[in-house]
Amino acid sequence: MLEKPSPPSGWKIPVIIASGIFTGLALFSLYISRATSYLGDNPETCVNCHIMAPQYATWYHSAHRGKTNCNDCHVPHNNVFNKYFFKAKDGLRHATIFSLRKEPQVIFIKEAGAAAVQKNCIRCHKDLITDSRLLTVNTEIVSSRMERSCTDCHRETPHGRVNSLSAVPWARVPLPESPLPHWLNGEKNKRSRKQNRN
Amino acid sequence: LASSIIERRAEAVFAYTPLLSFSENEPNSRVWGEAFPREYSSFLRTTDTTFRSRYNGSGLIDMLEEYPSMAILWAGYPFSKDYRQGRGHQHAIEDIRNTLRTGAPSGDTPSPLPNTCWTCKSSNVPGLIAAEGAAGFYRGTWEKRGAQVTQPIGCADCHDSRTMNLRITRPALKEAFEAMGRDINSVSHQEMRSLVCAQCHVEYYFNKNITPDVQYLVFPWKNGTTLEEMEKYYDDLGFSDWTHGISRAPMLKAQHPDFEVYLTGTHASRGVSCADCHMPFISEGGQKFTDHHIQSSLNSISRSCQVCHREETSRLVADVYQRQDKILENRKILEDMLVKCHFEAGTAWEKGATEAQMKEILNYIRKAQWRWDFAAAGHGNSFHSPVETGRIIASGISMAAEARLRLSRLLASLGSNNEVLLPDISTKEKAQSAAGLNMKKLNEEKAVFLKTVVPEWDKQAGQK
Amino acid sequence: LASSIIERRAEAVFAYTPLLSFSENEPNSRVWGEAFPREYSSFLRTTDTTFRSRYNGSGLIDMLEEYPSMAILWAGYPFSKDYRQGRGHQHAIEDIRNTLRTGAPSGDTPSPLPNTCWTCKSSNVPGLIAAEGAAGFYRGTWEKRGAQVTQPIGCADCHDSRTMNLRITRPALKEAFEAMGRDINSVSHQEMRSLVCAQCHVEYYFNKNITPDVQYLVFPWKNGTTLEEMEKYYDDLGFSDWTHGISRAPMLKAQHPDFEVYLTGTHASRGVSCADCHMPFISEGGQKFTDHHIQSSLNSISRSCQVCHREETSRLVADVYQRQDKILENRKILEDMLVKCHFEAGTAWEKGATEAQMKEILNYIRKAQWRWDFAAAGHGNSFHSPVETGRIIASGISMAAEARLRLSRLLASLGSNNEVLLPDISTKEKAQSAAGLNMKKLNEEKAVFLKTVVPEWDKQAGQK
Ligand code: HEC
Ligand code: HEC
Ligand code: HEC
Ligand code: HEC
Ligand code: HEC
Ligand code: HEC
Ligand code: HEC
Ligand code: HEC
Ligand code: HEC
Ligand code: HEC
Ligand code: HEC
Ligand code: HEC
Ligand code: HEC
Ligand code: HEC
Ligand SMILES: [Ca+2]
Ligand SMILES: [Ca+2]
Repeated sequence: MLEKPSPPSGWKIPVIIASGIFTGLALFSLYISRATSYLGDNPETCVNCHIMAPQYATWYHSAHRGKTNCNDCHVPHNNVFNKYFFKAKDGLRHATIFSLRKEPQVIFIKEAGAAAVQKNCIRCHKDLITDSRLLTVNTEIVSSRMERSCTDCHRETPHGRVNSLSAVPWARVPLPESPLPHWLNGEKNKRSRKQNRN
Repeated sequence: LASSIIERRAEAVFAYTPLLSFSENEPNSRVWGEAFPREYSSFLRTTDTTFRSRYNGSGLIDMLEEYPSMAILWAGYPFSKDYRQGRGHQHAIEDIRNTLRTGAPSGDTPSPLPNTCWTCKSSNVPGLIAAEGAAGFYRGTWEKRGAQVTQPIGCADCHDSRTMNLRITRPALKEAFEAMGRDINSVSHQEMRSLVCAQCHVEYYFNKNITPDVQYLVFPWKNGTTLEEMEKYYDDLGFSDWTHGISRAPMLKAQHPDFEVYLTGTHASRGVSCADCHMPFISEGGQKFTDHHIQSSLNSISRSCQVCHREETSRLVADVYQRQDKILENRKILEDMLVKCHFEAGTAWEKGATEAQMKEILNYIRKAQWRWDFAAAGHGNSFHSPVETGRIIASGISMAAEARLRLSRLLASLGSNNEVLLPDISTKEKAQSAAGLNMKKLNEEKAVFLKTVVPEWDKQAGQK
Repeated sequence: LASSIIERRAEAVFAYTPLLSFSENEPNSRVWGEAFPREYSSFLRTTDTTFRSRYNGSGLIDMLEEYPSMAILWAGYPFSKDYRQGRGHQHAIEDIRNTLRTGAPSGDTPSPLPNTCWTCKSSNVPGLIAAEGAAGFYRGTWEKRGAQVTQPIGCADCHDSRTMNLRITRPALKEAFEAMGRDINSVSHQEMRSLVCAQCHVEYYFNKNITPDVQYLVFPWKNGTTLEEMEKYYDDLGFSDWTHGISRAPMLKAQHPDFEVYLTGTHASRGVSCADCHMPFISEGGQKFTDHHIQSSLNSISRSCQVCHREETSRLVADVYQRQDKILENRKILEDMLVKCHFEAGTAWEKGATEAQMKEILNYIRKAQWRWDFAAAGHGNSFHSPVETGRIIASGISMAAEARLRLSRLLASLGSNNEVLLPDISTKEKAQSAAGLNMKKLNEEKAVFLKTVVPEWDKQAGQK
């Protein structure tokens, strides 16, 4: 009774072409959004999204510029797998929201992200906040000191107080180099200028 | 997806270079809106009247209905006829036409108020002042410019048409700065983000001695912008807005000292401007721009407060309401005391008190009510600067207390040592009739004015 | 990496095994200090008395000298003899011995006060309460335990000796939580950083009906911790601390409601604890520890305020002073009104007023002064919660006003319709003599007590 669902023969070529285009587009998307760069730790990666510019700029003007990059704080460092899993998960969400233009005016760090950051503050500053003398008396007392978010007090570390997509309008952040050939780039420039004139 | 990414990268690189072909003081915001559609369409949203917070919002709240005592406190002054909590800028023209305060001019009957009243209501004003000078614009009664001033507050009020920079268009603010020995042209950009508002959201009075026959608009800041400094200014001038209808005290009316009270608060001391809270940034279609839907910040918490405060929305709303509740609690006490002051003083006159006996008492009433009004007339005060607003109310209470104590001694000496009985003022209607108003007549005249005169104004304006 | 961490932990364990060989309630902080030298040496700095801010600081400020009116407000109550602005914890024993309030017990003359007074002054208390129970400890007059309670506030008051965790050692706080239906064992760590202070920095009274012959320490929080909730508690109980020496009003004394007022402020609502401001972290040699030099935060701005507020020191100091100035302005007005209330009521009694005529008036005086005292007795209130403190003072002013108004009518009806003349109370001495005190005698007796009895106490304590 049931027919085997097979495409009619005339579909073959268009389907091949379509999937070719699809694959091409997928690759192009990867290329153009520099998805590959997500694998690294370079802060410039994050400003691939201009949405991350405020965070980049504030980090760049903080004491943490010298010794840290975004991932030192924003990605778990307890083991390699967790690091990449977290990155992939976050990266995909950010990319999706970005492309759908659903980002809120003020981005808030999510719970999982905040927990990762907290662990990272401790990871680097552990010596300062642990008193080995106390540790011998009571290990709990140390953990109770770490329960409270570091940023409850260090409210400006490292992104400062004012946070919104528009927080640093003119800050010089490294813009990704244009992926378009120069001639096309030029055309596009002219066109959009014109558009704006109208 | 890919194209969206390309496009958004472009956004990051390009800014607009708009072409502005309209004149410097173009009163019609729609014209500006063609160049700046995003700002314009957000600006149009100030027509919305649906948002309501605990005490404020974008509707026209009838304050005399909420607080009937106010009709007594303003007895003998137009505010006892009609006073509402303001709404969005787009309604400015409509509301000044509708209010009973402007009366019902028609034929030979002029409005009781001068053209100065238009100053803060319309983007027609910068052009008219440029053409006729400030005094020229203010001269004459209010109905005279009914057909000239028809656009509500708009772009020309705050912007320079060539650069779109913020600019000051109201002479009163420039002059007030000069009086304080400051130059308004040398303020910072961030200050401008509050000063454009300070063109209107300030305490003011009409001075009749600057230009003959003109009620000239002045901000009383010569000694400074605190309550006491402005009070001293008025006292030195011997100025009073009106003589109270019941107590005969020489009264001051405080009008929306939003900017002055804001200056005394935590946010101002941290450099936070009016625009930071009332015109937060917003992104639409990847473009960041200033939200021109000026309104209660409680309707934009995620874009205004949360930029600086990483707190839950409910927590921030609670912060605002807690402050407002605490201030209102004592403001109402002061309100009640002032009602009693006026009636007790009225009784003292009836029993034959002399001018000399009443002089100091009336001065306490003046001072106490000035404090009450200063706190009440700025609808954002309790949040903008709760400690200062609380201070003002407490000192108002102590002055009203002094007035009542002296009145009680005076009344006793005039043979009347009992509590003065108050009329029923539990509703707006009852309070207004206790204040001696004939509301039926006022409303009827106004209705005729709105049906006959106003359409004529609009027709004339349309023909231009 | 992992191995390195394990190694370092081991190091930590073996390098120091601090010998915590002292007992659970060891009263002597020096003993604890051997294990925790950093905390201990910072703790010792509370002996320092040199810092002075505009209104507070670590010196003993004589409040009756600064505000002579206070001697009138407390007429008939020990505070009119002597009241100072407190100083560092290390001085607690010295100061309670020195104050005239505890009298000059010697031979058969007991102190006018009970042992309950020691509760908040010493690290001897946890041990004594553990041994004798709360009621057992409170029983008897103050001099009875003079030789047992000699260590000032110390480690045992706030810490568990085995784990160094924070702990609550004062039964009154546990009981107050129970009365509110809360369990003090299930609070967060961050709350504990304020609750250890709330063992002492709170409003309290002595209840004589809990255990016969014992003045039992109670925090009046059953209905809650706001001013009105505590007032209701006292009113329901028909409680008063004393009957006023001039007005005969049934008074309440508010004592340092630091914690309660703090709870109503911005910082508390943001989870900032007492320890965050008064015991900030400090780093020494690569270690961060809690500064046990508890003092005015204005002497540690860079470590307390500036970690959270990136503002100039001068700006932060100005914030604090501005709030204090604004609150004090009206507190003084209320102070003056209350002085007049008392004398006017005194005059009314003299002129033959009846109990029935005075009842409500005295109740207004009680309520107004409770508000004044609530605001004044917490030396940090004006900063901890300026809006609430302002609210309280404003409502106090309105109640004092009501009392004075009724008094003026009453006095007029008794044939005296003039302002009541006040005695000269412009200095501490004059005010105290107006309050009917014989200061010379009190001071002389105290001097003898300090020279003869106190050294005896110390000798006995040393022998133990
Ligand atoms: C494709 C554009 C894009 C890139 C590239 C990007 N982000 Fe984001 N990011 C976003 C968007 C959009 C949001 C808002 C998501 C939301 O609010 O849920 C966001 C939110 C965040 C948040 C807060 C929300 C959370 O997940 O806790 C953090 C932290 C963050 N990004 C860190 C980074 C770091 C670190 C990098 C570089 C490794 C990076 N981002 C790269 C677009 C991007
Ligand atoms: C020193 C640690 C650290 C570094 C380095 C760091 N961040 Fe963050 N980041 C934080 C903390 C802490 C928060 C949470 C801030 C808060 O709660 O206000 C945060 C929040 C964010 C958010 C969410 C927005 C917000 O305010 O909650 C984004 C997006 C983000 N960071 C992106 C970045 C990017 C991009 C970089 C690199 C250019 C970076 N961060 C570098 C610690 C760091
Ligand atoms: C990868 C290691 C690393 C991480 C993760 C890290 N820090 Fe740091 N932090 C440093 C170093 C290194 C410095 C010294 C920077 C300097 O002064 O040059 C520093 C300096 C600081 C300072 C003093 C300077 C200042 O900015 O006030 C504070 C406070 C601080 N960190 C807090 C934090 C907090 C809070 C977090 C988590 C949100 C954090 N750190 C995460 C390495 C780190
Ligand atoms: C209760 C408030 C508070 C919390 C929570 C807190 N800190 Fe701090 N932190 C401070 C204070 C106060 C200082 C300044 C100490 C000083 O001046 O010596 C400080 C200083 C620092 C410094 C700089 C030290 C220096 O010598 O400059 C670092 C790094 C730091 N904290 C890291 C952290 C980390 C990581 C956490 C979370 C585990 C944390 N802090 C949690 C209050 C806090
Ligand atoms: C210095 C500027 C200024 C002047 C002059 C001025 N106003 Fe206004 N007016 C305002 C502001 C600002 C508001 C909004 C107040 C608020 O927050 O509700 C307002 C609100 C109003 C409203 C709506 C709310 C209400 O009060 O019922 C009316 C009507 C009004 N004004 C009429 C007048 C009249 C009549 C005069 C002349 C006597 C006048 N205005 C003079 C600035 C001014
Ligand atoms: C030209 C005068 C003028 C200027 C300039 C002006 N306002 Fe207004 N504003 C008014 C008047 C008049 C009203 C009341 C309108 C009505 O009720 O009809 C008003 C109403 C408001 C309201 C109440 C809106 C509501 O929904 O209830 C807010 C908020 C406000 N203004 C804020 C601002 C801010 C912020 C600025 C500066 C960025 C500003 N105003 C500039 C005259 C002005
Ligand atoms: C009550 C005052 C006020 C009015 C009326 C007003 N603006 Fe603005 N406008 C501002 C303020 C404040 C800013 C922020 C300026 C800054 O920060 O540089 C602004 C910014 C702008 C900008 C700069 C881009 C941006 O969005 O930040 C444009 C363009 C603009 N307004 C257009 C308009 C137009 C078009 C109108 C009329 C439909 C208008 N404005 C009416 C106060 C006003
Ligand atoms: C541009 C930054 C900014 C914006 C926008 C802002 N605030 Fe603030 N706010 C501050 C600063 C700075 C302080 C001072 C305290 C501090 O340093 O954290 C403060 C203080 C406060 C306080 C404590 C002061 C007081 O009066 O008790 C409250 C409550 C508060 N803000 C609520 C709000 C609310 C609600 C909004 C939105 C309507 C808002 N803030 C918008 C920066 C801002
Ligand atoms: C820190 C944020 C903040 C700043 C800065 C600020 N405001 Fe407000 N404003 C508020 C809040 C919150 C309210 C209370 C809104 C409510 O009750 O619905 C308010 C209320 C108002 C209202 C009454 C709104 C209504 O619904 O009718 C006016 C008018 C106003 N503000 C004008 C100003 C002016 C003018 C300035 C600058 C001189 C200013 N504000 C500065 C947050 C702010
Ligand atoms: C519930 C705890 C508590 C009780 C019970 C208590 N006190 Fe105090 N006492 C305090 C606190 C807290 C301070 C610090 C007040 C300040 O200056 O901020 C203080 C300060 C003092 C001072 C120094 C400042 C001054 O007032 O001159 C003396 C002396 C003193 N108390 C005596 C007494 C006497 C006598 C009693 C019994 C009637 C008593 N205390 C009962 C908590 C208490
Ligand atoms: C056992 C009771 C007790 C406890 C617990 C206690 N205090 Fe006190 N505190 C006092 C007394 C009593 C004084 C006044 C001492 C004097 O004047 O002799 C005082 C004085 C002070 C002072 C004034 C210091 C000065 O230099 O003027 C401050 C500040 C203070 N305490 C804060 C705190 C904080 C913060 C905590 C908790 C971390 C705390 N106290 C815990 C009883 C206590
Ligand atoms: C008035 C209350 C109080 C007194 C008295 C007190 N402490 Fe503390 N102590 C605290 C508080 C609050 C903390 C912070 C606890 C936390 O955040 O976990 C603390 C923390 C500590 C810590 C943990 C390490 C650190 O520095 O944060 C040690 C150790 C300590 N105190 C030792 C002592 C010693 C020793 C004494 C006596 C010399 C003492 N304390 C007296 C309240 C007190
Ligand atoms: C652990 C963090 C922390 C510490 C320490 C701290 N603050 Fe704050 N402060 C806050 C927060 C959070 C707010 C609420 C406003 C906000 O969200 O920014 C605030 C608000 C304020 C305000 C506005 C509230 C008001 O009453 O008007 C002032 C002023 C202020 N702080 C001054 C100080 C001073 C002075 C100190 C030191 C004595 C201090 N703060 C210590 C976190 C802190
Ligand atoms: C946000 C910071 C902050 C918090 C939280 C805070 N205080 Fe304070 N406190 C201050 C400041 C600032 C002063 C004023 C100091 C001055 O005037 O010199 C002060 C004053 C005091 C004083 C008088 C100090 C003196 O010099 O005599 C006492 C006692 C006190 N606070 C106790 C407490 C207690 C108990 C708590 C918690 C229930 C607390 N404080 C919470 C900042 C704070
Ligand atoms: Ca409104
Ligand atoms: Ca002190």
